[in-house]
Amino acid sequence: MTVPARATLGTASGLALVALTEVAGAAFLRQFLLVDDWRAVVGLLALFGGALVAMQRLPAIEAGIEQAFGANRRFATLLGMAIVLAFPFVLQGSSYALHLLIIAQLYAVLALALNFQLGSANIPNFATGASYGIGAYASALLALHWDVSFWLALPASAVVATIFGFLLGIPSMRTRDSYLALVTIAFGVVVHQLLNNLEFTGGPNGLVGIPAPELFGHSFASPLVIFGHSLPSQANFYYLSALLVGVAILFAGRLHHSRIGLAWNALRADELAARCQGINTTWYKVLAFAIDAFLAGFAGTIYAFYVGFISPDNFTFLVSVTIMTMVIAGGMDNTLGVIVGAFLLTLLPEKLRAFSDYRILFFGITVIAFLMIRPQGIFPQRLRRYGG
Amino acid sequence: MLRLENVDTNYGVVAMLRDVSLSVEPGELVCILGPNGAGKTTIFRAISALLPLARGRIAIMGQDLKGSRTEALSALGVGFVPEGRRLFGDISVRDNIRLGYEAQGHQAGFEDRLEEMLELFPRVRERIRQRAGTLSGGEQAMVALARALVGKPKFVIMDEPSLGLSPKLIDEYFDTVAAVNRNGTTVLLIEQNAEMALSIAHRGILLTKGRVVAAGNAAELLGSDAVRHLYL
Amino acid sequence: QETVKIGFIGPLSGGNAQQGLSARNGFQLAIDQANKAGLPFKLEAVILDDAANPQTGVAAALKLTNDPQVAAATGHWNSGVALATIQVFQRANVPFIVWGAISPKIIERNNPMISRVVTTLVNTNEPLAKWAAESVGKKIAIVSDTSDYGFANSQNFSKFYKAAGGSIVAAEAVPVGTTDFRALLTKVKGSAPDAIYFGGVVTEAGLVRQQMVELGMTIPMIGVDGFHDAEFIKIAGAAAEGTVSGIVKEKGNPQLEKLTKDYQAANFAEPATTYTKNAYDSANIIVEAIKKAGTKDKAAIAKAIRETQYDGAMGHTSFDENGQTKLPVELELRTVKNGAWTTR
Amino acid sequence: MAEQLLQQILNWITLGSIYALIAVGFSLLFGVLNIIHFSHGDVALIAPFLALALVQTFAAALGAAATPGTMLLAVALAIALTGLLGILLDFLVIQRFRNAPAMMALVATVALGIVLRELIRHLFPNGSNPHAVPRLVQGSIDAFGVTVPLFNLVAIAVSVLCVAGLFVLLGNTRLGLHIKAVSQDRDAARLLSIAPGKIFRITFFIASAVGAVGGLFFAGYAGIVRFDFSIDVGLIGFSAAVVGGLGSMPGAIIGSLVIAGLDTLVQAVVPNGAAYRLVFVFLLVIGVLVFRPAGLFGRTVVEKV
Amino acid sequence: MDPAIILQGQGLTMRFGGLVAMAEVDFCLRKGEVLGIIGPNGAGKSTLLNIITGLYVPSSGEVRLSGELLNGQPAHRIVAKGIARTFQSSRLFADLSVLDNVIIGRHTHMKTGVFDAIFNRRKADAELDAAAEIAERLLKAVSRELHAQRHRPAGELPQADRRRLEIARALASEPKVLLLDEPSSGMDDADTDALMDDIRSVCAERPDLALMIIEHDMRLIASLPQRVLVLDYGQKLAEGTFEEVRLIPRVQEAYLGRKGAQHAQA
Ligand SMILES: Nc1ncnc2c1ncn2[C@@H]1O[C@H](COP(=O)(O)OP(=O)(O)OP(=O)(O)O)[C@@H](O)[C@H]1O
Ligand SMILES: Nc1ncnc2c1ncn2[C@@H]1O[C@H](COP(=O)(O)OP(=O)(O)OP(=O)(O)O)[C@@H](O)[C@H]1O
Ligand SMILES: CC(C)C[C@H](N)C(=O)O
Ligand SMILES: [Mg+2]
Ligand SMILES: [Mg+2]
Repeated sequence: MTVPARATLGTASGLALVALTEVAGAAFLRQFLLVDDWRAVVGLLALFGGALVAMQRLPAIEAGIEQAFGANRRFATLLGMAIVLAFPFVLQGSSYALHLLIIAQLYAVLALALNFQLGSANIPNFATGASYGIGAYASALLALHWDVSFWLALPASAVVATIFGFLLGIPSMRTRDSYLALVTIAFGVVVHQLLNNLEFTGGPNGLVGIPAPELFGHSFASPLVIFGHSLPSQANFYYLSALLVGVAILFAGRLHHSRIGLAWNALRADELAARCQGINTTWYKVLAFAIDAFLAGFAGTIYAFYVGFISPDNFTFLVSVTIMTMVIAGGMDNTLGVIVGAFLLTLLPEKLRAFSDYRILFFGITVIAFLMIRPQGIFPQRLRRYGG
Repeated sequence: MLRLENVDTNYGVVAMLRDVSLSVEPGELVCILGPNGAGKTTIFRAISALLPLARGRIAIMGQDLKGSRTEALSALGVGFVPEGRRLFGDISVRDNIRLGYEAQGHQAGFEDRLEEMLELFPRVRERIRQRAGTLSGGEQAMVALARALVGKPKFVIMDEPSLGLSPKLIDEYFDTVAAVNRNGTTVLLIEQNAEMALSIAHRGILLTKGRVVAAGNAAELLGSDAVRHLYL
Repeated sequence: QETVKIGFIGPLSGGNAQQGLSARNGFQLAIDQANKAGLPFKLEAVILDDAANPQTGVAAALKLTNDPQVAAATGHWNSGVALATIQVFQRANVPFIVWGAISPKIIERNNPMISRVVTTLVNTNEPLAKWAAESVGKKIAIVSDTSDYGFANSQNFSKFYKAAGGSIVAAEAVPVGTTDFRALLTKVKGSAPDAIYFGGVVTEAGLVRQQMVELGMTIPMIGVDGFHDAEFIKIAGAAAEGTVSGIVKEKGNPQLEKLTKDYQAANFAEPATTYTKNAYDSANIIVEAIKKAGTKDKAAIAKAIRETQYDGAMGHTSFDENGQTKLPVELELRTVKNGAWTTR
Repeated sequence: MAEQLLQQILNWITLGSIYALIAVGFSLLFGVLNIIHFSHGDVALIAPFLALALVQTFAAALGAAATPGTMLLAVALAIALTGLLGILLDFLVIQRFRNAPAMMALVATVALGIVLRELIRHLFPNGSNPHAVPRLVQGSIDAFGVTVPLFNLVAIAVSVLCVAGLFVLLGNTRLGLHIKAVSQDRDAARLLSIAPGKIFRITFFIASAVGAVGGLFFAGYAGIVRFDFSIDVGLIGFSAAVVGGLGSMPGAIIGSLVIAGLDTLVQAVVPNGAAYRLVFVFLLVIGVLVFRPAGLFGRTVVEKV
Repeated sequence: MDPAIILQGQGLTMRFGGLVAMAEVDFCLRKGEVLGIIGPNGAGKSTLLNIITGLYVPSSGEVRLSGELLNGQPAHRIVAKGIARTFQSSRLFADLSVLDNVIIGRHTHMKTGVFDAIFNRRKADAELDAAAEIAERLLKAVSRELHAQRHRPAGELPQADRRRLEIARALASEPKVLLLDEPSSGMDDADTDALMDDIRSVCAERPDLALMIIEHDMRLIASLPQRVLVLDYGQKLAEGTFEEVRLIPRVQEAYLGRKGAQHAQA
């Protein structure tokens, strides 16, 4: 590779490339969120598919963009944050678009959580939906029965979810592959069935009337006014979930670039060889489960307080499968890929509403098609780089 | 038996074999030598139709390879010992050998041939019911050879079969290969162990960086500068 | 001419699609007829899928409420979905009528925007329980599904039945979607009940009935309107004979007859269900309210809905202070005779 | 009491036998051929829809109600067509993921399951509703005070035959050997005159056709079929195969009996057990895998390095 | 007990079902010593390594490292105590870079936990960077060519380099004992020579490091180990210097064969 020559990619053009990519991505997202006509939806999807095909055919494009981002990491981050902050203002006050963004971000967190297992360590886990549910129920119960505020329920429910994550990790230590997958499926079903049948979880009715959070006297149920510009109340949760995505990205980055991420990767590549490098594979597997559950617990809490109502139907096996699809279609062990996957798969079924009751059919077909076009995921895994 | 004419192959955009021509006549024992990464296995893959040619042609048992499929070659009377042996790890040793027998179009008479093979490799007899994957490296090499030979092929192509064998076994292995050849089977032997290979071969072909750099009579080659330079 | 949009949400895909699609057809029919009848504005139906999933439902609700042209909406068969979306409609000030979800929690509090045309199961279980205690026997086993509908049925029936002097010898619940009830029925058989009360809907009811007979249980099966459906007889087959269902009396109702005819004429792919008329009436109630209150002021439309006095396919609909329909319920006992539901 | 017990045993064995027909397909594909195919349950439950459609077509063509003869023909055709459908799905979708990481195939086949279910819903007339499924075998015998429908006996017998047949096929035939060879090393198999494509087609046909038999029995036993039954059937069939040990045919049947047994037991003994049946069943699944990580009949091999 | 003995095995027996892969084998390894293990295929050489490294639990017998009993300890803990190994057929982390492979070899020398990784960025990064630096140095020392390829995925390396990388990865854990299972297998003669030089320089740099090498290449066995252990059918057939062992008729018969014995002399 001609790394040294490219590394000096003029900062000006590098910056421009980064800015262009991010702005183009944001513009695409905005357009996709706001279109309604099915022709426009199909057109945008085709555009996306075309971009994937181009990336597949001409790896140089991808490499160039990656290069630019690598060289201008700080600028890319700052610009990204600015775009995230400004985004609600360009949505024409659409609460629907904001809602989709909130859900997409929560799923992004869930997908990043699962990525620790699936992407980094190749542990199939079909119970992320269950951890999500445990987090949601734990916080809702705290709020409803003991008047615990959102800000306390948030960490508390994450701890509860983590404990369950550990519990799930224990039977999972001994099994592998399809067997391990089944253990997690079974766990997910058990949790769902218990939520559906136990009295204190409200049975199939779920829990109603979870109060909206408040911060310094501002209720998250009321519109958010910034510099005299009023945003729908969803904007409160948009920023909250964006923050959580930020935290998850930070977690992902830090763990990936540490002994822990390396150990997970080793486990993924060859478990036996990993043990022979001194890696306690059992512990790292359990750890992956716990971290997955921890982040999923956060997402669950935000969901519960956002919608104000939760029921077992929110946390089915299919939810776990969807999260898994996000990770895989997006690109295992690639943070950006996983987030893009989460956004794509959250927005897709909504945008396919234009096809009325054929939407689920088209959803299935689209997922299969994307997997076929790019079997390594939208943004595949990258090698680590060290120092300068 | 085998003829390669001006063969080129690529791995993606990287060129591997360049203008390779060689032939093996009936009854011959020919060896292909070369250092690591010379392209020996690539030749094996090209001959067995596992890798498409970028240029040139290959004929095996008088049949043009173009349009032939890998799975049709064994039935022509060719036995393969691929690099790394590639036994079916979860299948018993016996069934591995049996697959080799049936691959060459035989149905009946397996037991007798198996017995002959076991006489050739007594160690395998003790392991006959074991799953092939649990065998030691050397044992696997013997099973791989037995699997290729059990169907009485006219032509055997082997890619580094001696890898991981103990010194005594290597002796025996080469003796076996030489004996098989004396009994009329043509052999193409891909090897790194130049001295050993040339000691039993009629002819040798030396490959480096995807090109044939020397070829000729085994004895000549053993004394040649090219081989000395590379090996001794 | 001004365009006014009216929303419909229901399960159009997934396991409850049969209810959602038949209701959607009723809704569509009502809108088409209203447009043809000539209005000062043009109605446009916005039909969205909730896939029986709360999350999808909330997205659908937000999509509707976000569109300023949507004057009002009707929706949901699943209580779980309705409970999640009513807050959206309430907060966005968009009038909303629930056509199929029956959980009591939906109208527990008065949300001025929310009304409901479907009756709850309390109304039918009470007289049924009395009747059962008097003329069926004093020992009944309950089998219900684990949905809120099944749960509420089981609770209500057992309360009224005990009050009427009967005793519940077994109470079992099964998840919706179960197809094999033999193990459970074999056990219930052991408690020697005089009848089985089934608290659930069509499919499971049909299977329970069929498998009861297969296991040689000769006792009757009774229940409320959840399985009063032609489909039930198709599923249970000959075993359906003698099943009793207590339903809200459908009095000789010309609107219903007209709807049945029009539905057939419209050639929908899906057969009509009970919910067809619910959604049909909901749409008409909304249209009437808009006619009265104008197209702009949603609070006024909501108020007009609450003041509705409407004679529709369901009967006479008016709402109480929480928005629940006051549709008078008179119990009608129906039984399967010669392969059809007939009044006893 | 004794009658009740016998009745429950009959319930148990019948249910277990039907699950086993689905489970063996999973076992064959996942365990033997090393193919991840999460839509196997969906394929299996296409069969009853095909059979229903065929019965109707025949009836329309003959202008008369279905006779047992035409029904049998329809069932046989449905089984064959489902087998072919398995091949088609492999050709269109699954084979593209042969060399991709296992997770890709997993997600792709889950999506494929969604597509199949939605296709039935849209293509089959009135596909969202359940459809009554008549039983080919009517009548019953009375034994020990229990009414035993002949249908149950046929289901049990067919299941035992199918599983035994597969067991023999895998253990004692050339085809079985070839399937194993292909699953372990495709290139090496080709060097030994085994055409992987053909083996994949045959295996998909067998797994799907046996699954179809299971789907037909399942629908017949339930009395109805609906487009989304396959979600539960698939999950239980997969669980049974895994609990038994993927790749083991006796394991598939034992796994099915264990799951059906607990299911029956819980419903028969635990108060309101039916509501909690899945909780118990899946706790058992977890329990079994904790103590036997490769299933009841799976081999835990010490990796040789 | 001889204080110089670092690793010792006594009465090691290993059964697989009915198969006795190893029967009552004793061995010892001293500080700074190179012990060669030879024997026919299937003699149990790799099995011995697997027992020592905790991958197999012996049916009976015990292994001690500096007197401490290792039996029953999990593999990862044995590494931490100072035993590193390579595999007969190389087992690299194929989709990770060459450098990452070596850094993972330093796992037992890193401490970063979840909290440090997330909240104590400076510490975690410093540790990883330090590990990367050590890894680079190691790679350079083992082979400059390999070092040049440190950012390629390990799976793309040619055979000889994979072997070297495995050794580098094993050395990264700073072991007291290094176990090599057929390091030269698949290498041509030139590469084998280079490998021998590599091993010699490793030994020279770490005078205390004890090595156990399984090999079938008699040139290597003749020149590197001080002592050789011959296994056959899971039993110890002979022990001594290669010069001594080579002459034992049983060894020639079972293992070396006539040419092998000659070859080794050359
Ligand atoms: N699938 C592949 N894709 C890309 N490059 C490959 C592939 N297979 C082999 N190569 C490269 O082609 C070259 C020749 O490989 P080949 O396996 O033919 O060598 P060889 O002579 O058999 O070596 P050895 O003695 O190590 O077996 C090597 O540099 C190798 O890295
Ligand atoms: N996990 C296992 N299961 C069953 N048998 C095994 C297992 N591991 C090793 N064996 C058997 O133990 C014997 C010794 O094997 P081992 O691998 O130790 O031989 P080796 O001396 O290393 O041979 P080679 O030089 O060929 O590598 C062999 O017969 C082998 O089949
Ligand atoms: C059966 C229906 C009347 C009730 C519906 N299942 C609900 O959730 O409310
Ligand atoms: Mg090679
Ligand atoms: Mg070995």
